[in-house]
Amino acid sequence: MPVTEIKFYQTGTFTIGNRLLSEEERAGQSAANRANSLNCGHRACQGCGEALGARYAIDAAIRASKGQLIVANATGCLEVFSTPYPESSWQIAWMHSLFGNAAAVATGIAAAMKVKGRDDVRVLAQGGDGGTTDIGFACLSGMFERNDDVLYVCYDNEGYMNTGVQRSSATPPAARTATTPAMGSEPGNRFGQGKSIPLIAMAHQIPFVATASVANLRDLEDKIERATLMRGARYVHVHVPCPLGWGSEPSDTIKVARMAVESGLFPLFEAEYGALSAHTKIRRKVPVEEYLRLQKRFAHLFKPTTDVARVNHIQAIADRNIERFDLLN
Amino acid sequence: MFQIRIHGRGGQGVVSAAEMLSVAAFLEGKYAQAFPSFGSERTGAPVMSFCRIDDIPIRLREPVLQPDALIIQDPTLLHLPGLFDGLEPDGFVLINSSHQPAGFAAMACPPDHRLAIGASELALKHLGRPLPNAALLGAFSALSGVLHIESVLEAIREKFPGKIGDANAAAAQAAWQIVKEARMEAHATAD
Amino acid sequence: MQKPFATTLDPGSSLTNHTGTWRTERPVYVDRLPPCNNACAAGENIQGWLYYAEGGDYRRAWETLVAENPMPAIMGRICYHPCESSCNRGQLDTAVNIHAVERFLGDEAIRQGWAFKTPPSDGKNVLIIGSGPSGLSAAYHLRRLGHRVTICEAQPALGGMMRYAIPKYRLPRNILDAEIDRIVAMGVTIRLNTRIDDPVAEMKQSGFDAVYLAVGAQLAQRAYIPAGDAKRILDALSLLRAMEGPDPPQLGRRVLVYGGGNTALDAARTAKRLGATEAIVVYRRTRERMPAHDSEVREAEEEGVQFRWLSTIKKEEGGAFTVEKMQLDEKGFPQPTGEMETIDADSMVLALGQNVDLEFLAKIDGLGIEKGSVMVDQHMMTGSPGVFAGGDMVPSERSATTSIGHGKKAARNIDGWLRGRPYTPPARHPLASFEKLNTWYYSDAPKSVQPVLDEARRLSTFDEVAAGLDQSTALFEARRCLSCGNCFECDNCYGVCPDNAVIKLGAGNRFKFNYEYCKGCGLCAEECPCGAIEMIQEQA
Amino acid sequence: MLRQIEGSRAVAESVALCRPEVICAYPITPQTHIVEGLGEMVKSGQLKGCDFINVESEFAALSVAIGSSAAGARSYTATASQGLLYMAEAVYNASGLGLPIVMTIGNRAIGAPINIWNDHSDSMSMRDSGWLQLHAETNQEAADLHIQAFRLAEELSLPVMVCMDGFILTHAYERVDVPTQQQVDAYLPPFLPRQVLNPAAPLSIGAMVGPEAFMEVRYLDHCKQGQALELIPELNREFREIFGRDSGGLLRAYRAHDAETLVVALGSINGTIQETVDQLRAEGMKIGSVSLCSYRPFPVEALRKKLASAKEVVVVEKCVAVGVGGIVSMEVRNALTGLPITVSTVVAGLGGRTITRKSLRGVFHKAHVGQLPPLTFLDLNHDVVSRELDRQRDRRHSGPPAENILRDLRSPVCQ
Repeated sequence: MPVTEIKFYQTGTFTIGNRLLSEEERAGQSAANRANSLNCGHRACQGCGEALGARYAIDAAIRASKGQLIVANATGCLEVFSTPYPESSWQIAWMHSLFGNAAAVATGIAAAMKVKGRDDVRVLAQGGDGGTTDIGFACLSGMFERNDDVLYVCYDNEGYMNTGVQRSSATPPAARTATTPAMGSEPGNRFGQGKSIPLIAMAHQIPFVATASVANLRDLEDKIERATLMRGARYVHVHVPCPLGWGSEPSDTIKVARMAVESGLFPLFEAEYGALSAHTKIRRKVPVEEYLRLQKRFAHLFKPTTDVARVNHIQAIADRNIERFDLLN
Repeated sequence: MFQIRIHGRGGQGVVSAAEMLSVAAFLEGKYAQAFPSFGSERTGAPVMSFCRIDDIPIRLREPVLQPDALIIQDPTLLHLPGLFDGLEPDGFVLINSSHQPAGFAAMACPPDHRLAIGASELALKHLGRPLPNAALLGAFSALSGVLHIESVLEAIREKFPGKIGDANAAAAQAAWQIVKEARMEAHATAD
Repeated sequence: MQKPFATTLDPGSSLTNHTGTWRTERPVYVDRLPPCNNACAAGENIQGWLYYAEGGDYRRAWETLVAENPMPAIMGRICYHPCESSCNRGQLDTAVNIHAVERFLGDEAIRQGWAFKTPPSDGKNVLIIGSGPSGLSAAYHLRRLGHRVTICEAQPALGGMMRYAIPKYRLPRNILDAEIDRIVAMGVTIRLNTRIDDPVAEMKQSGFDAVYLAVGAQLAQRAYIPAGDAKRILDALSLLRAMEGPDPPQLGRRVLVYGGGNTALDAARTAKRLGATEAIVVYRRTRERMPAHDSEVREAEEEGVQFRWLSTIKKEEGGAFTVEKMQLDEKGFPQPTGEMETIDADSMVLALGQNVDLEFLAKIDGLGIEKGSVMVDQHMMTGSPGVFAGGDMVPSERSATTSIGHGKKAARNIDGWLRGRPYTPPARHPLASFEKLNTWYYSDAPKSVQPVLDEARRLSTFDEVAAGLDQSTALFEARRCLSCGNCFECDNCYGVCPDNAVIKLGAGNRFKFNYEYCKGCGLCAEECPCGAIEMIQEQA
Repeated sequence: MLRQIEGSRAVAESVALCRPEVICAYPITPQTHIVEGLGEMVKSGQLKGCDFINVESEFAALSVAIGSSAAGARSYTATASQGLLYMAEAVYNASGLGLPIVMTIGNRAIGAPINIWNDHSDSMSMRDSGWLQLHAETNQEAADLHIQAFRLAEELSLPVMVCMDGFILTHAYERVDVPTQQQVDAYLPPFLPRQVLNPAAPLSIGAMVGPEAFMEVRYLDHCKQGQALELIPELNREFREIFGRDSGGLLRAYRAHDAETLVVALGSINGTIQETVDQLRAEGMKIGSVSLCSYRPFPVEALRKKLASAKEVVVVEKCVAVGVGGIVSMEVRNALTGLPITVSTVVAGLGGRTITRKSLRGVFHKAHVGQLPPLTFLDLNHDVVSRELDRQRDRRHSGPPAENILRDLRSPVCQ
C-alpha cells in the first residue's frame, strides 16, 4: 500500500490557519489572542491594504520582540487614519514626527535605547512610499549607511494617497494619478522612471532586505518576525494595494496584490548583506494584463482598444523581474 | 590694553600664534582675547589674527584697528596694502626676515621697536620645518617685554604637547636669546 | 506622567469610533450545498462526514455518514459514486476519492465493531417486503424513528440484489453480512423464505399500520432465441444467484454474454472466474452507448473479457450461435444488416435487463402501474393508503444507491403518514458551485489511487479486486476535500479583515462578525476559500 | 577652573558636563568645533554613556534628537545658518511635541548670497518656532547658558536654542571658568521626561489635531513661554548660588539708571557697545545699554521697566526684516507701547560686517541729539548701492546684484 505523508492538502500553507493545524503551523494572525496593535476604529478606507499590512507587520514585530517594541511613523495615510485626535488606534509605544524623518527619529530612539542599555527593545520605523522613496529617502539612506539598529517597513501603495493620489517615485509606468493624468501622447506615468528602494537598500550592504505583499500574509509575517530579531539596519518593502488610488474594488485588495506577485511585477525576495538569499516562486503565472485590468488607474490601456505596445512594455518589465529573480523556480 | 595684529599666510599658524599669546597672557594672570580674521581663506592666502591683553576683562569685539604691535610672519607680505594701518606711533613691528627689508629703516616707529629676525631659519633648525610663529613669539617677548618668555614657552607647550612643543619652545627660546643679545649690543654701543 | 494635551493620545482609544456605520453591505456566514451532497442519490452529507474524517475523527465521521446511509462499507464498494463526478476538486486537479474514504470508514466501523443505537420501539408496526438496499435502508430509518419493523424476504438470506446479483469480488459477503447484521441488531424482525402474495391482506392480518414494497426488479428480461439445446442458455441473474448456492453452474470454456449492462459484465467476469478461457460480451450497440459503467468495462477488459460490438444473437444450433451484424442509424438505434456469422460457444448468458414481478400486487386496489413500474406520489405512497413503494420497483434510476435513498425517503414519509404529520423535506441550501470558491488557497494534491489485486489472482479467485485505503491515505484523501460552501475554519476571514471586525469563536465554533466595526469591504467574502461568506445589502 | 580656551571648546566642555546621552553632529561653519570637541570626548571616554551620531543632514540631526528625546534620552545638537533652515520643519516639530532638546546656534548669515560670517538672520528666522532662544554675550555666558538651558528645557518640556555669535565667540580664545562636574550635577538633575516612549506604558505621540483643538494646543505653547519668563530669573539665581557668577537671566542693564539714551542689543556686540558707552559717559553723555539674553520668551515687562525712563532707545540688531526694517526693534516698540520714547533701529554687522566703536559712537551721538533716522544701516556703502539702484531703475532685470556690487567695490571710484 502506498503511504503518502500527511500534509494539509485542504489549504496547505496558503490560508491564514486551519482548525486542524497546530499553533506553530498557523499564521500568528490566526491566534485568537493576537496583539491587534492597530485596532478597531481606525479610519482607513474600506479594504485598505496598508491597514491590513501594518497590523500584520506590527503584530509580528510585537510577537518577535515579546512586546518590547517602539515604532516611529512617517506622515501619511497610515498616520492620519490611525491617530486623529482624540483617538489612537495604536496599542503600542508609537510616535509620529514628520513626513521625511521617520528613519532618523527611529535612529534617535534606537540610540536612546542603546545608552539606556535596553537592547531588548526593538525599534521599527514605518511609512508609505512617499515618506520612504521620496521625501524620507535621505534619512533612510543615512540610517542604512550607519547600519543603525532599526527595522524600516515601507508600505508601498505606489503613490501619495493621503493627499489625493499623486505620483511618487514608486508609481508604476502608465499608472494614472492626479499628477500623471491619462491624457496626451504618453498617458499616465512615464515609462523608465522610478526607483527600487529594496535594490538601493541592498546596495547599502545592510544585514537584511526583503519584499513582501498582503497577497502572502504568512510570508510577510515571517519576514517581519525574522527581521525584528536581527541587529543593524533592516528593510522590508510591503506591497499594499489602495482601492481608492488604484481604482480597484475594496474586496479585491488581496486579489490585486496577488496578481502583482503572480505576474512578476512585484517579486518577493530576500537579501542579506547585499546579496539575494531567497525568493518566492510564482505559483500560477498570470499575464500582467490580468493585474492591470483590475485597476481603473490602468483603464486607459484598454479603452477604447488595448494599447498593445504599452501593455507589452509592462509585460516586459514583469518578465525581466522573473528572469532577474528566477521567479519560476 | 595692549593689542597685537599678526599677519601671515594660511597654514603658517597665524591663528595659533595669537592664541598662544593670549594663553601666555592668561598664564600671567592677565585678561586676553585672541581671534582670527574670519574667512574662508585657504593655505597660502594672506590672513590676520588678533590678540588683546589687559588687566581688566576685555569686552571689545571689533578687530584690532590700532595695534600696539604688528607681527609679520612673511616678508613677502610687506607689499600688502594697509599692512601697517592703525599702527600706534610707538608701536612694535616684528618681521620674519633674515635681512633688513627695504624701507624698514624708514618706518615711523622707534628704531628699538622694530626688528627683523630669521624665524623660519630658526624653525628649520629646531623643528625641521619653516614654521616661524613660535620663534616669532619668543622674539616678540624679547622685543616688547609685554610677556615673559617663560609664559610664552609654557603657552607653546600647552598648544603643542610633547616633542613638537619642546622643539617650538626651543626655537622661541633661541629667538628670544638672539633678540636679547642684539638689544644688549645696541645699549652697549649707545652708551 | 502628565502627557501633553491633544498631541499625545492614549493607546487603542479609537475603539470609541464605531466604523460599522460606514457599511452599505454586510458579510454573513452561510452554508451552501456541496455538489457531492447534491449528487448523492442516497442523500449523504459527504462534505459533512469528510469534515470529521479530515480531523481523523473517524467515529464521528462514520456517525455523520450513517445518519443518512447505514451501509457505507457496501456503498463504498458498489456505488458508482456520482459524487466524485460532480466534485469541484475535479476542476482543480482530480476529484476527491470519496468512495474510497467511505469504504475506509465502513471497514473501520466493522473492524472496531461500532454499532447503531437501539432506539425505543414506541411507534407503529411497519411491514417491509424485500431486504435489498431499499428495504434495509427503510428498516434502519424506521427503527431510528421508533417504529417496529418486520422484513419479509423470499430468499433464504437478506440483501436482495446486493447478495444475489453483485459478485463477491466486488462485494465480499463478510462485509455485506456485517452491515446487514448491524441493522438487524437494532431490533428488526426478520422473516426469511417468506413470499407475500397479498401485502394488504398481510397488513390486516398481522396488524401492520403500513407496508413498504421493496422487492426490486428481479425478473430477467427474456428474448426469443430459437435454441437447439436450451440448457446452453441461462440468464445472468440465475447465474449470479447460483454463485451463492452450493454448486456453481458449469458454463464451459467459451461463454457468450448477451447484453450491455453492468450485470452483463458481472456475468462475463464471473464466467472467467468459473474457468472460462473466453468470455465474450455481445452487444448490439457500441461501447460508447453501453449502459454499463466505464470502470466496470475497464476492469473487465483488464481481465481479458472480449467484446463484440454492434451484434445481435439470432439463434443457436449445437453450440453454434448465429450473430447478425448491426449498424447504428442516424438516431443511434441499431439496425439489422442481414450480415450473419456464427460463433461457437459452450453456453450463453442472457443479461438483457430486469423487470419487476408485479403478480403479488394484483390484489391491491388503487395501486397504479405504468410501464412495469409501480407509481408513487411525492411521499413514496402508492394509490393505496399505507402502501408505500421504492427502489427498483418505482420509476427511477436503478441502483443500490438510489434504492437506499428511496428507503430513507420512504421511511420518513411513512413516519409522517403514521403520525398524521406529512413529511416535508428541509429546504436545500443554494449550490456551492466552483465559481463560489477561491481555489488559490487550496494546495495542489492529485488523488491517491487504491491498490488493485494482481491479474493472476483476480482471474483465479473471487477475492475482492479493489483494496481499501490505509489510514494515512484515507486521511490524505479526506483532506483533499475543498469543504465547498461550508466553513472549515481556515482563519482567512479573521486574518484578512483590515478592521479586526471578525471574532474567532474557537475550534469547531467558527467565527462571527463584529458589525460595530465592520466597514463592509467584502475582503473576507472574496478571500474565503470555500465560499461560506455572502455579502448582503444593508437595510435602509 | 579658569582656562584660556576657544569659545567652541568651552561650550563643548560644559555640554559634556551636562551628561548628554545622544549627540547628533552635522558639520556647518562656525558651529563645527563644538561637535568636533564633543565627538572627541565621547571617543576618548571622557564623556561616558553618550551616543555620538554623525548624521547625513541637519534635518536628520534634529530628527534623531527628536527620537532620542522622545525616548527619554537627554539630547543635544548644534547648527547654524542654512543648517537651521534645512531643519526648520523639525525645529517646529520638536517644540510642538514639547521635547526638551538643547541646540547651540553659532549665529551666521543666510544666503543668497552665500556668506559664512556672523549675524542673527538664522535664529531670527526661527523666532516663532516655539523654541526658547537665549543669546550669549561672552564665551563664559555661552558655556553657562547651556547648563541652564538643559534645566530650563527639561523643567518646561520645551526645546532651547543657545545662540552665540559665530566666529566672534565660537572662534575667540578667552578666559572661561569651566565648571566642575559636582557643580553641574548639583544644578542639573537627571532627565525625567514628561512623556516617554515606553513599551510598558504605550502612548501615541504626535497625533493629528484638527481645528477643534489646534488653537488650544498653540495657546498652551504660548503659556509655556510665559512660564519660562518666570523660570529663567529663578534658574539664574540658583546658578549664581552654585557657580558664584551671574550668567543668563532675561536681560542685563549697563549704566542704565539715569540714562537718557539706551541701547538694546543681543549677544556679543554688547561688549563693544559697553566700551562705547564708557567712552561717551566719559564725555558726559547720559547713555547706557541693555543686553537681551532671553529673546524667546521676549521679556516685555522687564524690558519696559528698564527702558521706561529713557528718552530714546537705539536697537542695534544683526538682522533685518527685509522690506520692514528691524526685527528686535518691532518687539522693543511693542514693549514700550504708550511711552513717549523714540525707538530707532540700527541694522549692523550683517554678513560679518565689522561693528566698530567709532561707527557706534556716530549713531549714538545722532540718537542723543534726536537726529538718528528710524532705520539706519550701519556703515552702509551708499555709493555702491545708489549706483546699483540707478542701474536697476534704468533696466529692470532679475538676478542677484552681488556681482555688480563687487565690481563697483573693485572699481577705483569707490576706493
